[in-house]
Amino acid sequence: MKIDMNKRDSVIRMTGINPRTCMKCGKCSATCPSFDEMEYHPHQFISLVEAGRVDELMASESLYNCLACMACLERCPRGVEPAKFVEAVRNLKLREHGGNHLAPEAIPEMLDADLPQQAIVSAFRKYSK
Amino acid sequence: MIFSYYPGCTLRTRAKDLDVYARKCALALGVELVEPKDWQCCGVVYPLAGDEIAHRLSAVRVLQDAQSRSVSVLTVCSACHNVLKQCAYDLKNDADFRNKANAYSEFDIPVTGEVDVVHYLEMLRDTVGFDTIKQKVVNPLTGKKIGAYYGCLLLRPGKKMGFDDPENPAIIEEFIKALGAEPVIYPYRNECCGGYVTLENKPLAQKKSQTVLESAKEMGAECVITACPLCLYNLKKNGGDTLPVYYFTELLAEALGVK
Amino acid sequence: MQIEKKPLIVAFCCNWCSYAGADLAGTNRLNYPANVKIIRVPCSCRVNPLFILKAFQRGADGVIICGCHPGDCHYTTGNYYARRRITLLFSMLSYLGIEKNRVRLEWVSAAEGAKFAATMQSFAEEIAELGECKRLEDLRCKK
Amino acid sequence: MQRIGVFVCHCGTNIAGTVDVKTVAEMLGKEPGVVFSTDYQYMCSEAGQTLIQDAIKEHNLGGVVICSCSPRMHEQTFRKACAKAGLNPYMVEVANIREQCSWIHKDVAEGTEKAVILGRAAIAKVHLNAPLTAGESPVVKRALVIGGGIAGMQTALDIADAGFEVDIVEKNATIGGKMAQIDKTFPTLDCSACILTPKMVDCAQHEKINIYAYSEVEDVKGFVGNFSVAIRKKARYVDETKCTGCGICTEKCPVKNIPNEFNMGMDNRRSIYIPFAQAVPKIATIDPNTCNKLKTGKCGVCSKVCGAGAIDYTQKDEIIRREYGAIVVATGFNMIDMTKFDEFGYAQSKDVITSLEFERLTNAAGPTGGTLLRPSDGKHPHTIVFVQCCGSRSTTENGKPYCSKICCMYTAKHAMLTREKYPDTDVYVFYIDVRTPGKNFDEFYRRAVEQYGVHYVKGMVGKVAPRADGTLHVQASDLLAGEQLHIDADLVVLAGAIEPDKSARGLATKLTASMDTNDFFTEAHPKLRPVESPTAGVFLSGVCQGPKDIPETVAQAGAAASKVIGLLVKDKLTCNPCVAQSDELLCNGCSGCEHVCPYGAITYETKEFMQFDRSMKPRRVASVNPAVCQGCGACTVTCPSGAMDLKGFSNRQIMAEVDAICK
Repeated sequence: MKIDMNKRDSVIRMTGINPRTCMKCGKCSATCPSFDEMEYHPHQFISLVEAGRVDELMASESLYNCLACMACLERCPRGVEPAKFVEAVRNLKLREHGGNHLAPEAIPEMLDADLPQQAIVSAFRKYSK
Repeated sequence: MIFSYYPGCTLRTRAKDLDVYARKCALALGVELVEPKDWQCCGVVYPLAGDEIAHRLSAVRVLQDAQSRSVSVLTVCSACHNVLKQCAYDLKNDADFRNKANAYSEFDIPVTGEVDVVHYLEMLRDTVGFDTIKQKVVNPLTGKKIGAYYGCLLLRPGKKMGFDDPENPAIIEEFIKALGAEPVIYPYRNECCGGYVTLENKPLAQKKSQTVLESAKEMGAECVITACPLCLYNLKKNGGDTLPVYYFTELLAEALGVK
Repeated sequence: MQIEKKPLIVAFCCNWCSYAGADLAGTNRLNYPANVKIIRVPCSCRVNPLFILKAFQRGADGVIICGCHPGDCHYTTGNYYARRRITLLFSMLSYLGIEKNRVRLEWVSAAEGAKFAATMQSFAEEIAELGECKRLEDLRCKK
Repeated sequence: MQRIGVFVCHCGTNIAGTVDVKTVAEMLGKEPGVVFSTDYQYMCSEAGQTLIQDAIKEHNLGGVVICSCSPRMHEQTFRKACAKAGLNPYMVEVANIREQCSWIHKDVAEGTEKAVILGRAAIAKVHLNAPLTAGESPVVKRALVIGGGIAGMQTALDIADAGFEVDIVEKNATIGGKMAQIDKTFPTLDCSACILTPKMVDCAQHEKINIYAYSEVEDVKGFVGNFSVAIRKKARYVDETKCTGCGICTEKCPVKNIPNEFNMGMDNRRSIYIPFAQAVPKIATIDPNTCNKLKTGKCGVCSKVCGAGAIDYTQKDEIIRREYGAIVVATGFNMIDMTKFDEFGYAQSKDVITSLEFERLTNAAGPTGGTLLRPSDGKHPHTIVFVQCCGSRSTTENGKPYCSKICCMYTAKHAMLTREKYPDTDVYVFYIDVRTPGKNFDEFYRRAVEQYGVHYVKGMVGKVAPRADGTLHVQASDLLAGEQLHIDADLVVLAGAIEPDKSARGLATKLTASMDTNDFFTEAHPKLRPVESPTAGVFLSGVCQGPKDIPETVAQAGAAASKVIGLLVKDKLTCNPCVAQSDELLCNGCSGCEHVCPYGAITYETKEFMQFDRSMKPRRVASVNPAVCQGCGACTVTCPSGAMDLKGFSNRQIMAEVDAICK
């Protein structure tokens, strides 16, 4: 269990939100449409960031299964906006050397004739730097 | 009424139906759409991390263009709408971002964010009025039961988007009523269809889009309409053959008799 | 050679919050500079800007006004009046050539002894840095 | 120049430890006007006070300066002591050389120097002190209680039992408030109506209590002891003196589809109605927004069936003005609008209900006769999900940042009663924290879990999705298990946040009482004066001051009543003499002071003044009502001509203090 307060501070800077405003009600995880696909659930992103355990989150596939639907962000009673924490942690990962999740070479086999380019652009925006 | 019409990348290729009918209907409704010169992609996803300035600059460019011409930006695609509206909000309310955006781009007139970003549906509601549309309908879709699919991007975050009540929206239902059809309210109309993971996690995208369509079908919908090309693709591709999915502009064109 | 004079600070404290806060600072033995002298007023809105100018005229180097937090005023709205008046006084001070930092308005509640002491400490330091204020001294009073 | 005596206290070593008290006494003795100066171990002690009194007599002192602890501590003590020796108590000033000198400074030289300066400032002030006499004002021996819920009723009964007249103003057609709608009360589970309705009858029958139901406070003038209140008695279109409450009109009225507020809109009432069977006063009321006769002039059925001839379509609102010595605010609460949280589906399904609606569904006098049935199809629910903290503890726009306090307990009650009456029902309660501080409260909640088998789940509901088959798909988190739960429920009950009644804000303005950001009335002191508002003569009872349950409300209501009684037994009230005073010769009549006064203590009157040529000329001048003025001094600074001054803190006194400090 590695504690990295610098990473914690980076995440807080990126989100602009103090994770301590979370009252641990779990509404984010209750509303999350991707809950079963995620190893770490939205509320855990908040508490692990708060504890400085960002590395565990960065190593997790959960980063790429967040649907960015912003339901947690909308419904959080304390304005904590967990989706921002997921994105911030993902950015930390992507900005590392070799941290890109999606390589251009992988794209062609994912394509089909109807796929809107919106999907490809957004995938690059979200999964590589 | 003149709007700066921002189609966005997908509308010129994969989502032609959304674009073509939107322009035809605007013509029929007396709304003038002027496309900005040399427009580029809006950025597609709004970065939730506050330090991503560059990702928002292409949207800033669109807003600056509209601001300098004193017109509102009209969008049809949900994703473009989400990015542009949130960026306009940031420009207006976040001085740090505004300064950085102006420092990056050498505009003749500095961008202030004092520009309205209007979705086509909002234009129909607030500028044209659903009552007017009702009068102009020539082929009413009487008896058709239609489910509105809002998805995430039109509604959330509610505070910045100010589109409708994010938990119980009514605008597309009003729109459906104006066309003479019967709106079907189903609980998953504002839940995610899983569009963003369609490339990487097909099973998840399938599960989510099927939940949406099955919920609509269960509540009696015969088809579903949306404003988002990615949602449409995902619901069609991954939602099974549960229900047909259309762009809302397509139905509008049909009802107005301009299809 | 003139001996360096310690800067003199006059603090107007409202009876209900800040004066009680100052008492609490005392009860908790929280030290702050002795050159701060407190005058008790019923409410921060009792402080006439004239009193502040008078203090400068008589040789004060800094004046601080302490009142209840906005919304907590014992008299409902007094501190809002004080805030407006002091804001206006600032432009008057710059007109007179007095650094506006020599006047400060702070909200200190009856429970904020530590804040009172810290505020006085920081204000005294700021005034010490600014040095003596001679601008308004009444020459007629000088011997 | 006054003859001043200076008394320096050692306070044991508290002062003497860091301040050389002898030097202070000696130095201050040299100040102009000081004729006597001494120091003593404990000035506040019996011996110390005698020392002061003797000195006053012996040296014929006209002013006294005591260098001791904070005036907030012993100013009153010293004033009383001096008054006993024949000196006006307002000729005493205290220099605070303990809290603001000896306790915070360690260096003796520094402390002594500061103590001398503080003493000098006090001496300079005393020179300008003038003897003040506290004025008196009479007390009207009648109280007004605004709000006729359990808080208002209890306060009124307690005041009336002490022998004072009380008026209750209730905006609804009956008194009783929220408690009348509740089925059972925690933690004893006694029937709410059984304990409430006798109190309602007591109120109606008490010879000292006068109920103005269907009435609202229009305006409030005056001050403590002498309030003058205008009450708007809204037109019922029914003559109160004739109506017998037989209810025949409420059965014959042809307008049948008005949602019944008393049953939270879950059944209908007629346009003419009596809210419920035990209503007090039991008088029919016509709802003017829906009555055919009042809207179109066509109908008149109620008038025809009324044997007493009580229906009067021409009735008008009536304004009654009454005088009161004290006012009690008991305006209560409402549940916030749950449609703003539609992830819970309140607007989308009839089977998502609020807790108050649940109360009505289980109440024998409710729409289902006390059988728990789903509002949508009238079937028995088999799985019920209770959601706590719906909008409470929420910092979002639609929520409330505070804990609503009552929800944990009533939800435990609902869950327990459901399991008792319908053991085949599965009951889930989703909670963030279970908060049950109170006598027998936690035991009650544990009983719900342990004996009644209610499933308490730590977590929150994220989405309620109504299904076509009528079930509600509840998606929630179980934080302890680390799972997302999916429950098919038949009924979802939302424990919505409570908020002060909407009428409270307007009322606070009328009363010049202060409110917090959540529109709860502020108390004069959060710990030591919890039932008084900072505005003298205005008292607080019940939820208008903050969320509380019935036992607490009743306790607070009694406390408010005792404060009111304490006020009303006095024949005269002593006023604070440190009030503003206007110099009529200087006043230019600008009205500036009138506008800044938060108490409305300043009025303008036209008076005749003699001119240079000895002719008389009328001029508008300010006059301060010393009984209303609280002495904040806002007007003194506003006054452009320097006519307004504050006794006890006059411009000259404060300037003298400034001078003494800066010397």
